[in-house]
Amino acid sequence: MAIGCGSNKTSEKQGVPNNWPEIEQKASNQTVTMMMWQGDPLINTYMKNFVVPTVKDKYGIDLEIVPGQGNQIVSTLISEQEAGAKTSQLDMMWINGETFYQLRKIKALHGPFVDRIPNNKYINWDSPFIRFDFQQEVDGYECPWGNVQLAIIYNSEYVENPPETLQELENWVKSNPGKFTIGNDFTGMTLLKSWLTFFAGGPEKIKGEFNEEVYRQSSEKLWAYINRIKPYFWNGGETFPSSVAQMHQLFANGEIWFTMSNNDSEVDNKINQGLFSENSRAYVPTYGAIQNSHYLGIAAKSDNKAAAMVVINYMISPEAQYQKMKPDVWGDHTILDIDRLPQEWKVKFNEIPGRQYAPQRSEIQENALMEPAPEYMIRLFSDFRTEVMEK
Amino acid sequence: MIKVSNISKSYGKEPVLKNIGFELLEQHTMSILGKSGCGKTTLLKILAGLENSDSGSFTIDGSDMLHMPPQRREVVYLSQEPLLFPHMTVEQNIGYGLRIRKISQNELVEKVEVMLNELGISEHRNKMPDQLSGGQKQRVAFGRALVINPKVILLDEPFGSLDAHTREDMQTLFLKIAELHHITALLVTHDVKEALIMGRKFARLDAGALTVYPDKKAFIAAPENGIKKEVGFWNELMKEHEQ
Amino acid sequence: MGIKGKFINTTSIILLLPIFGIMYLSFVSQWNYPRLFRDVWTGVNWVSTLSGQNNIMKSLGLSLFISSFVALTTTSTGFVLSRQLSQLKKANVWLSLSYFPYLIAPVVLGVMLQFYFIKFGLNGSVVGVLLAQMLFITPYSTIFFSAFWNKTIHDTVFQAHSLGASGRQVYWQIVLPLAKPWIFIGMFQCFLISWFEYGITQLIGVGKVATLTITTMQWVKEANPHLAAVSACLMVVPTLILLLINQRIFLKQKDLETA
Amino acid sequence: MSKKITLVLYIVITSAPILAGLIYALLYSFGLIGILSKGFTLRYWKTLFSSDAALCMGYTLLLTMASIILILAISLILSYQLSKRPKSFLHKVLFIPLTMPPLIMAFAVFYWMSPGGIISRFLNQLGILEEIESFPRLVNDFWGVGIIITHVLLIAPLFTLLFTNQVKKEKLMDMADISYTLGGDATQFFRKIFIPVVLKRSKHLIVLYTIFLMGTYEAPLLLGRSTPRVLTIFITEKLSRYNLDDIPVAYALTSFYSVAIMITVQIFLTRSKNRSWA
Repeated sequence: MAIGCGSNKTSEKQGVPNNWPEIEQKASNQTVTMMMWQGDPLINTYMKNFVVPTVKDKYGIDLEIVPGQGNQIVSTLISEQEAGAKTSQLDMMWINGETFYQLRKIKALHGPFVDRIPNNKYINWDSPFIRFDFQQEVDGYECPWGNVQLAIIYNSEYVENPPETLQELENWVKSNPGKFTIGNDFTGMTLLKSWLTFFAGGPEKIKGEFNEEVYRQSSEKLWAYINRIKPYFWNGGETFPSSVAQMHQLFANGEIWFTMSNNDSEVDNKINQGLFSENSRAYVPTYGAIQNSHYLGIAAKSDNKAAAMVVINYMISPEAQYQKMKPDVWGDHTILDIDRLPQEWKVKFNEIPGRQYAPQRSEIQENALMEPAPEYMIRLFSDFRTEVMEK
Repeated sequence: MIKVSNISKSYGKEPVLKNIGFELLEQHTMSILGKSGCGKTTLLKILAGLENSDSGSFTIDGSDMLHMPPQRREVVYLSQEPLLFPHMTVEQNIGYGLRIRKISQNELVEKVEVMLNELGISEHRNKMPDQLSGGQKQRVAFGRALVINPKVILLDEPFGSLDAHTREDMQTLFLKIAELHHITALLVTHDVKEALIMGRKFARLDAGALTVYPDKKAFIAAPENGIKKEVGFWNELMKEHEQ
Repeated sequence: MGIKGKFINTTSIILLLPIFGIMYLSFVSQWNYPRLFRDVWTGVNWVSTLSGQNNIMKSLGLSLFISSFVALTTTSTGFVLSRQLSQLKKANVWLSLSYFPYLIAPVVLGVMLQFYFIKFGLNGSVVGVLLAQMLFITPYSTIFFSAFWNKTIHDTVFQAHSLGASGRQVYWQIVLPLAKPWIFIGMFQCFLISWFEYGITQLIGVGKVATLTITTMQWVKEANPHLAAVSACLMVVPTLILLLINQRIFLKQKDLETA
Repeated sequence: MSKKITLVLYIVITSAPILAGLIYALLYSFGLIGILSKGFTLRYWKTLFSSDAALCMGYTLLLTMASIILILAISLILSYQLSKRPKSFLHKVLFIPLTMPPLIMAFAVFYWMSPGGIISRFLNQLGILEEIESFPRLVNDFWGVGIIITHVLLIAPLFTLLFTNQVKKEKLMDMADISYTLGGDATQFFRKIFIPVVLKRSKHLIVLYTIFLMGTYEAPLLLGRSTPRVLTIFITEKLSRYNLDDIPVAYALTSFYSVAIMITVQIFLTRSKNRSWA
């Protein structure tokens, strides 16, 4: 509450009324533009067929979704700042740790606002995977939306015992050339972070703020490792898929036998859609996989902050979170603390059908790794190009 | 009466026309002899209003022409190319000048009819320009100009693109019609013979300077026109042949 | 003869493949390797599109609007500008200014101008996209029409003046009828350039102005070749029909271009 | 007076935006403006000529040259064949690619030629191709095969049409007879007369399309590799990277590219007489 009071004055200035009813009133009949990554048909369908019509019905808000990944969000907002634009083209955006970091750095995020939205009370702030985004305290500048863990998907018809360690992976790749690759994208880098964690000597070593020395030493080993097995990658390691969609397509075609997803339950919905063979399975290797949350932020120069807050409040409501968590809808894990929910919702959440092909959340939780500081991600992205792709 | 005096024009520092002056009575045709590049096209274009002169005056019956837009001068320019409107039939081409003058339909049809007959192209009346021969096109171009009864017609090598035979036909035709319609005309040509056939008054344009001859005799006599020399050549040839 | 004939026939078939490919992709689904079809052809992609279950029809409408607007404005501006230019002494030098915006890759042009578009609040709006496209299509149109204003046209115009026609009469009775095929083709060309545009529309439109190219690309990125193919068909088929109807006019255009 | 206004308007439309854009890009590339600007530096321009930017420029140039040479070769042969058979079916089909945007063409090429694409499936169904891996990599490949094929499909038909018209206009095939009476054969005619005449007449056009190809964007976006990249992809990628230090490099390349285009236009297009104006 203390933070809430303190920020009231600034919020007023930024065009957001003091109390929720007024915010809702101001939000009605507004148009909210949300930039989000649109590379997954299920997510798009969820947004288009569920969230968009519901916020229209309930609050009269037109939610307009435009495609754009984290880096596009950053570059759009930077260009706007450089041009001195008074209002932003974007009102809210779907962001992740490294985008959050960049946007905080250039002060492009509105906040703190999360404690002002009613459904904040259900958020599971106790979980470090939610409270910290890439080691940074969220601080009310972004609102958690979903929580996922990276899972590796494989075709069990060809791969009986998926490699559990990096050594096993190396052996497997060498004896099955052309069947493994890493995407040059967010998901691929997330996998590399878990490898980096391993080479750094465990999660403890890579915790906290970015450490150049740690990065240098561990990344050296990482690049050496990748370059050693790269010739046995898909397409001889000459190219890397540029998106998850492309990885999935290669996997569906049988060109590769492994793909991966930032969403641990994705394999279920891909099989349900008929895109993946029914022999597909997901697992988390024993060296662990990054678990992280994804968030919703509001642009500092949005002229529709109230409406954006209403939309965000709805998107973290039990209703929307429940819908999102159904495996055949999206399968994105909720960021709400189910124990705190009203009884009816508690029941509903607990009744969500279990995963058929993906491991249960409880099984992989112990292998969950925290996200390292955002600089690691940024460095991995650019060094992967120079140290691996261009070599 | 047409009166031109002191017309000069230069492109940059290059003088093209130097103090051009002449007078021409109504219903007369003046032939101006000149090689290509002597400035004759520029002169005609100035008179027609396509280009501006640097100085001088041009009057018809005392009224100033130089400051009048070309469409009001009633000075029609005809070039070597017939420049028919390609999207109109022969009839429509000839009637164009009348149509924009909002003449009554009956009068228009009648005038065009007369012109078609005089030019001997009535059987082609419904053809499009691209279906005509070179000579036919030139006839239409004449008809289109003559039918509006202009004060002056400016002819810029009008028969230059025709073959020798058609050319002679056209020359005769023009003389006939010019007389019929009381035409005042200014003709520039590089062909001495054509100048002699067509003109009643004669001049020569050389490097931007105009010499007007008092009469036909002086024009023939002037050595620069080369007529004597030409005649001499033929005489010599005849003599040799006779011997 | 036989071998050469085959060469021509093979080329013909190869040229048809891309369009067959997208049509085929729009009629299949569940396209798992190495299947060519699932069981039967499916109209599901088309049904869902035509019944408005996705954004493709909306994009079609938007694209039609943007391209028609751009075609109309750029054609008329280019026509007028090229006429004025053609009357200048160093027409050629002036005309060369048009080559820069037209030849620089539109996406790079967008990169260079993004700042100003944001500054004037034009990014992310249809107006901004219209303006951005006009910035390089107008020069194209000017170049295109400059070939129309040759000496014969100028002389014919003067001839009409000399016969007593006023400026307006010359324009409506002589110039426009003569320019009609040019205007038609020029407009078609400008329409197509706008219709085909992706780079600058994406950049200046911030993805908000979802023309058909943008939508197609979005489906491609989602690895949904089937809806992408429907969207692609909607781009190609109308132009194709227009072209087949007017093939003779188009042939004539080739004459104009080489003229 | 109105002429002057039009002229001013014309300059405003054509040159002012380019100039303004170039100034912005230059300022940014020298570190004078921008979110991270720390004052004048040549750092970004230096990286332009050393790092992956140089690779990118070289790659773009190579890809363009390969495309244009192939396009010319194919269109010359096709237009020669077509001129001999004016009633061929090909005449009708040549128009079809003109209705396809680069993006759609690249998309079609991708789904025909990728290992999981239509051709590969056909071969698999026919039993010729046993494993998907045995299919050659023709898209997202090192040599840019997919990109070049897309370029050829997009431009060669247009060139063929234009060349064929050119031949008709110049009555070039009549010259073949003259060449034969002088003792030349068909190949000699094609090599010594047909090719030089057509190329000479189309110089302007070829330069134009070479410049176009330098700025190709959609085809490499879909069919290119993550490295090396073409110029447009390089610029847009650098602009939207987390490493904000990459932005000025993108602007440096933007400036370099646009100035290069301007110089090329000056040399090849303005000086060579534009026949339509003569």
